[in-house]
Amino acid sequence: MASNALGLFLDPDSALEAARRLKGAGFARPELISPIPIHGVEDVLGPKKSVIRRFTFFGGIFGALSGFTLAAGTAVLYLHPTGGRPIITIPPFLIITYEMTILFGILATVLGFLISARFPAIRERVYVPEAGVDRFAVTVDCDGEERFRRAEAILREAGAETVRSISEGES
Amino acid sequence: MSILDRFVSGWREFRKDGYYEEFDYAWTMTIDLDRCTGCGACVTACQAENNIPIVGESAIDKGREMQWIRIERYWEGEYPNAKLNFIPMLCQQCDAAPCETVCPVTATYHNQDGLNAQVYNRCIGTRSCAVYCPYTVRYFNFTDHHWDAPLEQQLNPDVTVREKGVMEKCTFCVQRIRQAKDHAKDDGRRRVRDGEVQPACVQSCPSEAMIFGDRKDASSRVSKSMNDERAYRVLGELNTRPSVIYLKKVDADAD
Amino acid sequence: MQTEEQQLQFTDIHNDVVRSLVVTGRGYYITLGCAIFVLLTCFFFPWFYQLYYGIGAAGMNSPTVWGTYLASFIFWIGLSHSGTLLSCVLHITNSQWRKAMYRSAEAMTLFSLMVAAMMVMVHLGRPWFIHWSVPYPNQMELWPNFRSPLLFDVMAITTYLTGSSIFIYMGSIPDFAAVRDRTTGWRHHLYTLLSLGWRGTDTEWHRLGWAYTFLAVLIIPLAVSVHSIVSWDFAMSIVPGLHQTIFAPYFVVGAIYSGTAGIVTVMFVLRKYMNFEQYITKLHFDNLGKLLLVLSLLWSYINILELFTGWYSGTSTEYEQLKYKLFGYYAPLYWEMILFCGVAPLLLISNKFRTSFVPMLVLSIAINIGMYTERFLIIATTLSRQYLPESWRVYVPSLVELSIIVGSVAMFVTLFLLFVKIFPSVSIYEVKETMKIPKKKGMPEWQATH
Amino acid sequence: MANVDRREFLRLVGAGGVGAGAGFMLAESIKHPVEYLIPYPVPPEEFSPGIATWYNSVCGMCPAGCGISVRTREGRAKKIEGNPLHPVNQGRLCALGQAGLQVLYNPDRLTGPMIQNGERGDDAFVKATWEDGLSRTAERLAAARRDGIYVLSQGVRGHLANLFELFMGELGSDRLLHYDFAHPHPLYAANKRFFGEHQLPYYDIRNTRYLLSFGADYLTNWLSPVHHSLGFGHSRQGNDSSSNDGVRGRFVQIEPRMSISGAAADEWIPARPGTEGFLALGIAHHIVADGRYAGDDASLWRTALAGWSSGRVAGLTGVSEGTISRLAREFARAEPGLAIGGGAAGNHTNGVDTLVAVNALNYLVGNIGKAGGVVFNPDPVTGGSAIDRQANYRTMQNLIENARDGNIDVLIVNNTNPAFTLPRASGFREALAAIPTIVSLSSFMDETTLMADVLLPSHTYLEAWGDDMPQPGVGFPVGAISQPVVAPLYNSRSTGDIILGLVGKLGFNEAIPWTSMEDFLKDGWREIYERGSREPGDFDSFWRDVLVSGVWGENARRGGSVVIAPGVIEGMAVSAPRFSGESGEYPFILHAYLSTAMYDGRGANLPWMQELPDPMTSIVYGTWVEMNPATANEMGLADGDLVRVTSEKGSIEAPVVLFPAIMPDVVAMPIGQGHDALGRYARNRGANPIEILAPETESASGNLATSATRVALVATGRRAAPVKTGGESRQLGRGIVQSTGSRSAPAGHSAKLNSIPIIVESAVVESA
Repeated sequence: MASNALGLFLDPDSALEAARRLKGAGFARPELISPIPIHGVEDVLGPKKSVIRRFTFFGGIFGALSGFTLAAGTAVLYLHPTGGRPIITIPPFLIITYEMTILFGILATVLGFLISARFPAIRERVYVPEAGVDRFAVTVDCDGEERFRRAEAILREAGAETVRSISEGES
Repeated sequence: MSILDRFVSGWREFRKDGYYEEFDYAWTMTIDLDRCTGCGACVTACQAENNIPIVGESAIDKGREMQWIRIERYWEGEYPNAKLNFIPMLCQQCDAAPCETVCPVTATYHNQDGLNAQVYNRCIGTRSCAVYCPYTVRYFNFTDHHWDAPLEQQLNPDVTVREKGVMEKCTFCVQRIRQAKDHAKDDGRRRVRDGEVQPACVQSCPSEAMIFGDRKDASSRVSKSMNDERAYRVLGELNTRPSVIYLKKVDADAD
Repeated sequence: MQTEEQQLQFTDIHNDVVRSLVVTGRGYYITLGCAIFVLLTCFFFPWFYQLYYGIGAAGMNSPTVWGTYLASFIFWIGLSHSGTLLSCVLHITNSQWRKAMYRSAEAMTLFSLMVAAMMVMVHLGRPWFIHWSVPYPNQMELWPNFRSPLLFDVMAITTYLTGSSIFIYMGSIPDFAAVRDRTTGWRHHLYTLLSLGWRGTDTEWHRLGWAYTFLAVLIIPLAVSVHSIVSWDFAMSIVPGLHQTIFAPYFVVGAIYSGTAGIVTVMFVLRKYMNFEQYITKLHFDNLGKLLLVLSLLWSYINILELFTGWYSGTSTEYEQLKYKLFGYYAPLYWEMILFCGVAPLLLISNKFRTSFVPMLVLSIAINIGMYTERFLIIATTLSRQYLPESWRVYVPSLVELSIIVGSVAMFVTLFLLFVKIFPSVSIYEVKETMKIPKKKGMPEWQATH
Repeated sequence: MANVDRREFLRLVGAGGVGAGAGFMLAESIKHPVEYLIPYPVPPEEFSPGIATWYNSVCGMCPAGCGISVRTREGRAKKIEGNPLHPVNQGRLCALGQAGLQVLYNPDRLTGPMIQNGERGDDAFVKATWEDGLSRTAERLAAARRDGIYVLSQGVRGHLANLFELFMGELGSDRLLHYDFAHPHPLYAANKRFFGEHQLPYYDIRNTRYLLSFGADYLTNWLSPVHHSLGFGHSRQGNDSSSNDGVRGRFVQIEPRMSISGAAADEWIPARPGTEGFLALGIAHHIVADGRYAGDDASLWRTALAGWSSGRVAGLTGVSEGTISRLAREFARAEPGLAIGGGAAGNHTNGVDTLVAVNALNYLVGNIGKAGGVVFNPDPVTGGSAIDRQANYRTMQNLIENARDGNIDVLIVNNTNPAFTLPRASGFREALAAIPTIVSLSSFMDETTLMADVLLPSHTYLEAWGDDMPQPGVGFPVGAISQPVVAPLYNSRSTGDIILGLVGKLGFNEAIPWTSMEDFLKDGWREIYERGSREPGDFDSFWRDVLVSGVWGENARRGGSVVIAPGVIEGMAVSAPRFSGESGEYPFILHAYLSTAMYDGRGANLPWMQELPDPMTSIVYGTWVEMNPATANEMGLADGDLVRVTSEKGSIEAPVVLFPAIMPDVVAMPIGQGHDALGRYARNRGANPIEILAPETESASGNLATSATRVALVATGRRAAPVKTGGESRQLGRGIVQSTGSRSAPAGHSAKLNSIPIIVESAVVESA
């Protein structure tokens, strides 16, 4: 049965400290749960690569293409000469392109965020209500009694307020 | 022919400036201000031909009169040397019409007759065309109009009656042009003969101040008269390239 | 700020916000009731009458076919301009004072955009065909005219609406999560849904940070483009007084100007009636005041510029235009606008003025009245002085129009009132970030409530 | 039928379904009968649905007698256009003429015979049958004294006039009066005095090079406006068949208030009201004095005109000597030049003198009988007697007195409205009250008809048979047939048929055997057909041709033999004009002119005419007072101030309009509005200046001197800005109406004047 050790801290620094020690002790990557973004997580647990930027970029490209295609394509589909201008009129179509670029850029960014952060969460995951308010939690998954006890020790000496064992789905 | 070639050729075609120049006709009207007496026959002729509603006193007071062609009057000088100049003002059927570009739903565009067409059914009433028109010759249906029975029996069945919320304007009596083209086709002619079709205003003008025709036909009366040295376009500096061309009033005592 | 926040704990902001959501006084219901009543009687009733009778119910006439409806449209679009835009700029420049206020500012954007969209419906002659301005495949194979500045509007505003609603939502996901377990019943389910199962792991925080920043970067140019495009509805015409290159920057500045003033108003109300005194402080008003001052100077500059170019052109069209604006039928309105938007804001030079709440409120409202006048004048003074003097007419708004203006305000208020009960109107986590890290103390009382 | 709204359309579709046996319960609920879609259940073969049918006829809106061709669809008149074959209007038509449709389809038409049931004037009529109405009238006629029977008709010509003559002959009364407010009596009198002509000549404006118009608004309402407009246009810019070889005609208008003709003229010269004659004589004096006239009676002229030195004339008229001599020179030099007079100039107490003096000018430049001059008309083909039946103001006064003295038993009024077009001071309305029986044949409930006892509504001219011989003609005999273009809308009858109906009732059948106007007309035209000049053929084909073309004419012009009545030269003098009212008490001369749209008021019930902006002021729906801005300024009056216009005989209220081209001591008001009857569009709108006119008569012709009333203006302190379609009336240097120096501008002129050179696209026409 996969269970997690959970340590609640009163301040982010000791939580980070605990995380570092756990990592050092060969545990799998510990997870921090906090009411506010904690700065310097990367330095402790190693940098994270985010795919969102790619989403945004390609979303924008797609938007640009579809924008111009929409404007020019529909204009050619049903010829309506207006104001003595050519059927495909560059300047106005560029404005459409611009707007569509941004629109799709935004949508793609959202998509990227949802995917990379695995939202919306379909199944229940380890969740600590206290960490929603003013506690800083460190969880690390440890199978078996003695690994849990080791983790507990590390957490306690890092200054955890409480340490408990939780399993997936519990909250 | 590969996709690319077709794309390129298509691109070339659709990038051409002034696409309308390839149209069959370029209907044009010249108005000789030296002949115009301002009598207003054209105004009534237009009202009768095009089912233009009787809007009533209060509406006109609000500034909502409906006259596709109106006589504008401009005073010059003071008594006893006062002069009054008349100028009939109607949709100028511009080739580079500002009203056409602004309509978000293409309710107004340049049609095969080189006319500035107004599609009543498509109009959603943004009224932007009226704002963009420097000649303020577009008229908006601020409400539904009705004809006291039996006045409605006079309505011209060839012209729709416009509902509220729709923009309307002079069409060069497009229904007459259509008819003339049909006749031409029936007679197996490729084109409408010069003088075969006249808008109501031209047709009624008592002093023959107006000439209507196709300027693509160099031999037509209108082509001749638009090359008169007196020819000019109202607000020509705006470069909307109107199809209505005025001939200067002659001031015999000037020069 | 620091002085006030010394004793503030994470739990306090938490409780305050949750209270603002769940605890509702009679005052709120009364206000909401009034707002809805006004909305129905002053907006929907006259509008339905107009739908039945035709645009003739408004005071527009032949040269002046645009009127207060379009003016309101521009006004509301303008108002929408500081919320998200400001919030984005400040987010990227990572300024701390933004955090307490940006949520409600963004809400303002959202709702004024909605009202603006509504004004378009009111403006149209045949609103039941508005879908024709949306590009969708149809058996007629008819598409909107993408060369039309009005269609740029459609595109820009849709994008802007999408963007800013996404932006405000993303920003509040952690807060939804935070209030999720403090609420019960339908609220609990709602927030569970809205928070997408947010836990607050470092990964989630990291992703959110990135996405949020990207959005901000995308939305800034968008917001600028939106009001430029709105200005092109006018500037792309050849009407003397509208056909001006300065219009795009003019409109953008005006928009941010009125928007910022709007924020001041909203801040004041939130602070007073939602008891956020500790979070919305003098500092915010001070900074907003400075911003307002800069904008008002910019605005005056552009106005003077416009007058000068008009006068310098020397052409009859421009010149008559100018004369009419300054001394014509609408002249009183013009000078009122100058007073409210050009002169009065100079008071902001004084620190004391900026940091005193009520005067700021008054000024902010004055500025927005002035800005509405500006939008009205742009339409009324130009269209009634077109090229052909024979067609000159004066346009006087009808009662229907005036009441719809009032109604649109009510619509905005209604939406906002509903918002403050659903959205945490102050960003919990960002405010927490601005606080000092908590010291060790007894169990927080929230556990007792379990 | 146009504008079927959706609901109505569904009903109609439903109705169709009924025919298909959808069950008749539905039919009960359907109010619209199916044949509403197509007016005739069984359409006559001359039209097929969707194809327009054209009928040529004659316009009945004013006495000019233009030919019209009416476009009908599914049996409904859709548009009136000019008949291209008719020599008077040659396919053109004025606004009023085109509005004739709204006479036909006017919502306020009388729908059938009615009988007064209650006090006269309070519109208490009850429906009656034709039988009833006719027999009632007949017995009144039978009972009446022979000379107690008056028939007061609008000016009718051709066979209807003949029919009236016959009818009156049988009745044994010669009290047949044709009354038109605008009938140019002074012009007739002047021509009679000068040329001994009893009818008007044809004024050839088309070919003239110099038109000197003394107060004649020839482009709007003087004689034959459409014909004159054609002439004007041609003389101005000629056209392909240019007979004035490219020389641009010059037009000079002499009148106290600028009319449309004044605006169109090259030169507008304000002369003191009533002194136009002096000016004419002054010019004549110049021409003779400069020896430009070389006739053998030159000496006579010299003596006759001796007293009219330009110095004196300048003093009298307020036109500078220089101008006078210039006009004289230009007029004499231009060959041909033409002088016309009428309108206000003729409607002074010295009108005939003035017009005689104008004729003298024509004589002196020798344009009589020449192209571009004064061309005498042959006698009208038929109905010429009508000319002498025209009632002037004296005749009407005579009628009024007779009525007062109880000498009138029966008055038959045919489509004329003296109650509106006679001054209140004439006492006509009161006189009507004294007449025991009044029968009106009007199609509308106008002011006069309101006083009638029996209403026998006549067809409009678009439903009736008739014909017309234009008067004045165009130099050769012309006749035009007026035929019904639509089935009668209501239970009305044509005037002719009503008369014939009375004939039947009175038993005049052996003298007047016809039973329908159509037959009478046909027989009449048989005579015309038989006028020897035509090669023998069968009448029916001739009749058909006339119906198709709508007009008939023959090439029988009169020679240009110039005979002037003896003693006219010696007697050449213009008396000083008289005005009612002291100039101290009444500082302004009231210049009441016929409105472009309403003519003499008959157009007031036509919505199109109400909405046709007045060409000079762009005002719609109303009456106004035109004032010189300077004068108004002195009096502290602003545009739109409501003033009370008071004459010795009454007062009316109207808003002030600042009019840049009117003399300082003249105020002008349009005639036409101010009805208290005539239907929803006309009633209680504006004011009627005729009401306050003093009953001054033109001394020679006995016509009402409509320009001889002085008035005072009093500000009421209220404002009532007239409704107008125009805004700012100055160009502000925007070059909207541009003008160029002279006709012969250098080539390539336009390119310079115009930012875009106008070029003709390459031709793509096959030789068809």
